[in-house]
Amino acid sequence: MSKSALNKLKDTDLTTSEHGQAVGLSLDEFERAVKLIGRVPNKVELGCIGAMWSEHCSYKSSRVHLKRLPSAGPRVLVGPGENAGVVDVEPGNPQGWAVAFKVESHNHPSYIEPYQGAATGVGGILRDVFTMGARPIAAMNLLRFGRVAHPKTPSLVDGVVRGIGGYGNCFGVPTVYSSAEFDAAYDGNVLVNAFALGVLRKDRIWKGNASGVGNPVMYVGAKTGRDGIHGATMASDSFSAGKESERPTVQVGDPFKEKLLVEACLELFERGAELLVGIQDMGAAGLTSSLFEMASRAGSGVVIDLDQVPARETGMTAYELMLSESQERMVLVAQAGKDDDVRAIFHKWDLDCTTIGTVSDDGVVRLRKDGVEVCVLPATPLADEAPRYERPFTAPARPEPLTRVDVQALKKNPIQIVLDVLLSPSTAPKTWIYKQYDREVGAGTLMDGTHAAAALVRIPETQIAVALALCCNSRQCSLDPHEGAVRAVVEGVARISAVGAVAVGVTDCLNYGSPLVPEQMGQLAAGVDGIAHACRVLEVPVVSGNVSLYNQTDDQSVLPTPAVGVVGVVDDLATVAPAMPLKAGDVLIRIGAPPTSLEGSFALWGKVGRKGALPVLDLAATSILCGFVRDLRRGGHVLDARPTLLGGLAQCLFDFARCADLSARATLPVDEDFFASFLGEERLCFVVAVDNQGVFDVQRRCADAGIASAVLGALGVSSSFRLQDSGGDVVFDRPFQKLVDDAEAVVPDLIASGRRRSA
Amino acid sequence: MRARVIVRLKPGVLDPQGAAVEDALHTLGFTGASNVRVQKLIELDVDAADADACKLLVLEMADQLLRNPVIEDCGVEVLQ
Amino acid sequence: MRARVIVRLKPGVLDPQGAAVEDALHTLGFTGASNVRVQKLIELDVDAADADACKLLVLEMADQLLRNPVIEDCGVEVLQ
Amino acid sequence: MTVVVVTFPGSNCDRDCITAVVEGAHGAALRVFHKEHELPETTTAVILPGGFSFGDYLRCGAMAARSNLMPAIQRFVDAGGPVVGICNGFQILCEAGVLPGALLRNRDGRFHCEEVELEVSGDSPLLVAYQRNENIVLPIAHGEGNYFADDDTIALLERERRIAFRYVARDEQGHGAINGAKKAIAGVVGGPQRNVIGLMPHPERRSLDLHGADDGMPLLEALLSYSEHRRHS
Ligand SMILES: Nc1ncnc2c1ncn2[C@@H]1O[C@H](COP(=O)(O)OP(=O)(O)O)[C@@H](O)[C@H]1O
Ligand SMILES: [Mg+2]
Repeated sequence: MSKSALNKLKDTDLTTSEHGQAVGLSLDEFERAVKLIGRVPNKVELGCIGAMWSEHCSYKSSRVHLKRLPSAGPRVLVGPGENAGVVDVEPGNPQGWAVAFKVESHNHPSYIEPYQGAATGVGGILRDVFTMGARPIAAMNLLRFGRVAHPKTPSLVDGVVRGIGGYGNCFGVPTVYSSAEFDAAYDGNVLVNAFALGVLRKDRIWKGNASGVGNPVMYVGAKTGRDGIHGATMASDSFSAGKESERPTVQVGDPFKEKLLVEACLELFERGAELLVGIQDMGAAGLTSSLFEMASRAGSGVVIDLDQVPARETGMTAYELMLSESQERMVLVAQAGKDDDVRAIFHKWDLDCTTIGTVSDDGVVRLRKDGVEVCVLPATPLADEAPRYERPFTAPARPEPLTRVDVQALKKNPIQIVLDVLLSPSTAPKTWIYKQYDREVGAGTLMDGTHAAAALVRIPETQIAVALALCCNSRQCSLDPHEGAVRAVVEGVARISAVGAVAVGVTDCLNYGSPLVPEQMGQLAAGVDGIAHACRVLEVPVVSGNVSLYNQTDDQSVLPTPAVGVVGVVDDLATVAPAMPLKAGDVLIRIGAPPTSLEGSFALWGKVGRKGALPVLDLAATSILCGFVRDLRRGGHVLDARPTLLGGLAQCLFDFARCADLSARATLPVDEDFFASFLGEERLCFVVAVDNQGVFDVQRRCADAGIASAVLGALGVSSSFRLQDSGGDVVFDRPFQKLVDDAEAVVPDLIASGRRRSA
Repeated sequence: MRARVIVRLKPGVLDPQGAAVEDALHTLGFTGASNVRVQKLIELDVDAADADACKLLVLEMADQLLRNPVIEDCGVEVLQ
Repeated sequence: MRARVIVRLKPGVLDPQGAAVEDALHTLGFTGASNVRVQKLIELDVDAADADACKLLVLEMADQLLRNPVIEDCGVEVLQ
Repeated sequence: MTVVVVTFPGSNCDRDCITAVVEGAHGAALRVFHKEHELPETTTAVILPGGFSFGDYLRCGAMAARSNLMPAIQRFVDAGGPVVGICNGFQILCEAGVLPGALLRNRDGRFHCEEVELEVSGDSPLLVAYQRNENIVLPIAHGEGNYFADDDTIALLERERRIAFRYVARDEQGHGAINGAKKAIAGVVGGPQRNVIGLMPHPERRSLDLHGADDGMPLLEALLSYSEHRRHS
């Protein structure tokens, strides 16, 4: 049934299971709801139940799997379940610093309206973080777009990038890291995952609790309009032709209002428990999810007068007020009698702040509108007894390994193969994107993704820095969802190790297709297992995350994309050289054993079909390697370090050279295969740049640690970028500046081609 | 021929800019100002035989570039 | 009373937005488009006794806030 | 001696400026909210920081220029007090008429965050810590930094050596390649005693050890020493 029959109902009209379908409830779920509340819900109640039990809010398909993620650890202060996870940065200091962080998807909205979709995605994740009491100091994003040749791709890239910049720049958070890749699998479903991290004192963490009978429930921030009604159910559904008319009104972000909110909230937090009891942002499913979740966490109830909710439009119904996804709004519970003090803080920042109800003790959410009770629902059962499904899934089939023929075909034209890797939109420099993000606001950015393997941002007024990266090799995940997910974690840990940081926490955003398709559910299950396994071995807990399902249009689903955000800490930023400029003559040393095959490598993607058997990564050895590089990076002769990732060693060397603005030359040690060593990705190594005097020292330390190392070459010896095989024969040789110019032009050309193509 | 396109946010779509201008007007003492909306107005010369052809052409431009159909409506006027 | 303020860049002032729109129109094949200017249009309700008072008030708002005289001209129309 | 950093609701570089003054230049700094009507009596210098003062809605800096504190800042300027407006602060000073001209949207319509090479070119007590015609590198981060003023004003600025900074990279017409700024103007000197500077680049982002470069320090140091010098004379 379409939404129109539901639209005709009034707030208090009773509903049927068919109306249930219109809010995304299956027949079983509708009956479950009836049983739970002992009667048939009216329209408002049905709307609340539909939203709370949507995939987006209830995680009904993924919850059974998420339980397997390791979320405990000595540094974990707040694990999954709250708005964001919180990790201890200064374990020895009871009043010391902590970081709150989370990653969240805004995929569906960004496809419909790229600018606003991406902007409100950034806004949402920032609110999740500052709701915990943290001041946001860094943001990242992971973007996946369709083929460059797809007619929609250029405008989607342009809109999403502008949207992220438009919101983050105005709010004042530096966007320090961005991963953007392209693949036909995302033609009809882009991925926009936004990450935010904030800092707070560990003895001042706030949670979304509505406790204390009689305490006022207050609404702050923007007024409520008819934006995005049913957004949560939309995110729990796939796109298909003909559904366009059911699109909700697009949410428009107001970063300025969010800036006012963060300042006002932080001032309120300063005043502490004298004024405040609990606070939560209104995210997906708006007022509904915040009220039900806050009450259920505290085991309390709330009585709300919806006439007090500031509305942007006239004549809004209870149903609309409860389900609107207008942005930049929060709910808080204040101490009784302190309404005026709270209001004064928000008024200073020119924000609306209204008391809309009180906390009760009967565990029920009661809503009144125009003097009539329009909703009486138990909070905890609705939040806790949401349906949970063990959806059937099938273990992903392992693809065939590469054959000799596949590899031989590739080897015929080594120059082209290397060029294809270096000049692919997925590996090409994202300078065009980064420039549109303010990466330095806060004046604490030591390194960002334009020049380093990971971002490094100082905690204000301290000598501590936080390292971050947000990663996923979706192609490897599509070959092997488990191993690919393992490697997403490894990539993040490797990146932050390369800037000298110790990994302290992980957040993940699981982007998959439909949970109703057993193969796709199997990818999710395997992805969770992969993350769980890697996090266990690498001893880093998962403290927050998000699941985005139904990323499919008709039959085409996205590549399995578990985005993994890794956060690390550098205790004393004096120990990491501040982005020391590299100079001609600096030596490039490879650390770690090189790959011996091309299984799962980017060079073969799209050339051999879905083929390639990724070997199981030796996590223990990789962990030791990362730790070793981290220690090398701290002080001494190592000026910079990078792991070999997408595009293998060739790409890594090129990035080194490009960022240093110096060409590079590399020769393989004896007995190595040119293709496996330069383009293989089945194993992780690092490249470090070392000043000339330090070469012997670094090699000795490697030998002492039993870690393989090889001097490959140096920076700036000539004007060409040259790769030589084990025999010293030149296989790839290009004028460096030309190569850089070509690579830098890839993304801007893509945008320009969009203009031409729509002609 | 000179034409004018007014691009306005659809009803119900938040206009943060309009709201901010309204607030600022109030602070400046213009308390009687309300429902402020900030819109875009694009004026351009068009090569067209007559007003009808001009209007059609500009509507086409609006659909392809000047407005974002997801959040914006537009109106076209031919000036001379 | 509803009024409309059109804020336009003064003749000598470069209009980067207009230039960008013109470029884009040309690449889309609308080669006959020229002299594209992107302007701001502000619509608002005003508490005023009559059209003249309304216009005066809005002109005052324009001078105090809505336009920057260094770069912008403006015109006021009373709609109803 | 106190450097006042003004906080408008959407300022987001106010803390950065305080850190630069305190940690970088070892001075004293104080945040003052835009709703105040007076500057503290101890004020010896004022910084209008970057950000999006009122969301940059309508025009950047338009609403901030009309906020409560602006008349007091104007009086401070008239009395010769040193004032620096950075990025949005520059836009505010232009909107308030403290400095001539206006900042339009970047020519390519995009936000730019990148390092730019600048030539220090004007005469002001706030520029004395730079060498004359020295080239420095500072980051910019703006969507609307395309400086405009009518030709007479530009001629006057040139004649009076009141162009504080110019972008080194120019287009064929001599405008700033990065954003289209007329005559590549990145910063302007004003005030009765050349005591005001507005600039688009961010000196506070190149003022601490961790920034790896300190090309912003001479401006901050001059701001401090000039206010110190005024206090004693
Ligand atoms: N993939 C995941 N890994 C870890 N934690 C997760 C994951 N997905 C969701 N969570 C946690 O479940 C809780 C509910 O998240 P969510 O519904 O996304 O929050 P919000 O209400 O802000 O949208 C959060 O604490 C979140 O961190
Ligand atoms: Mg939340």
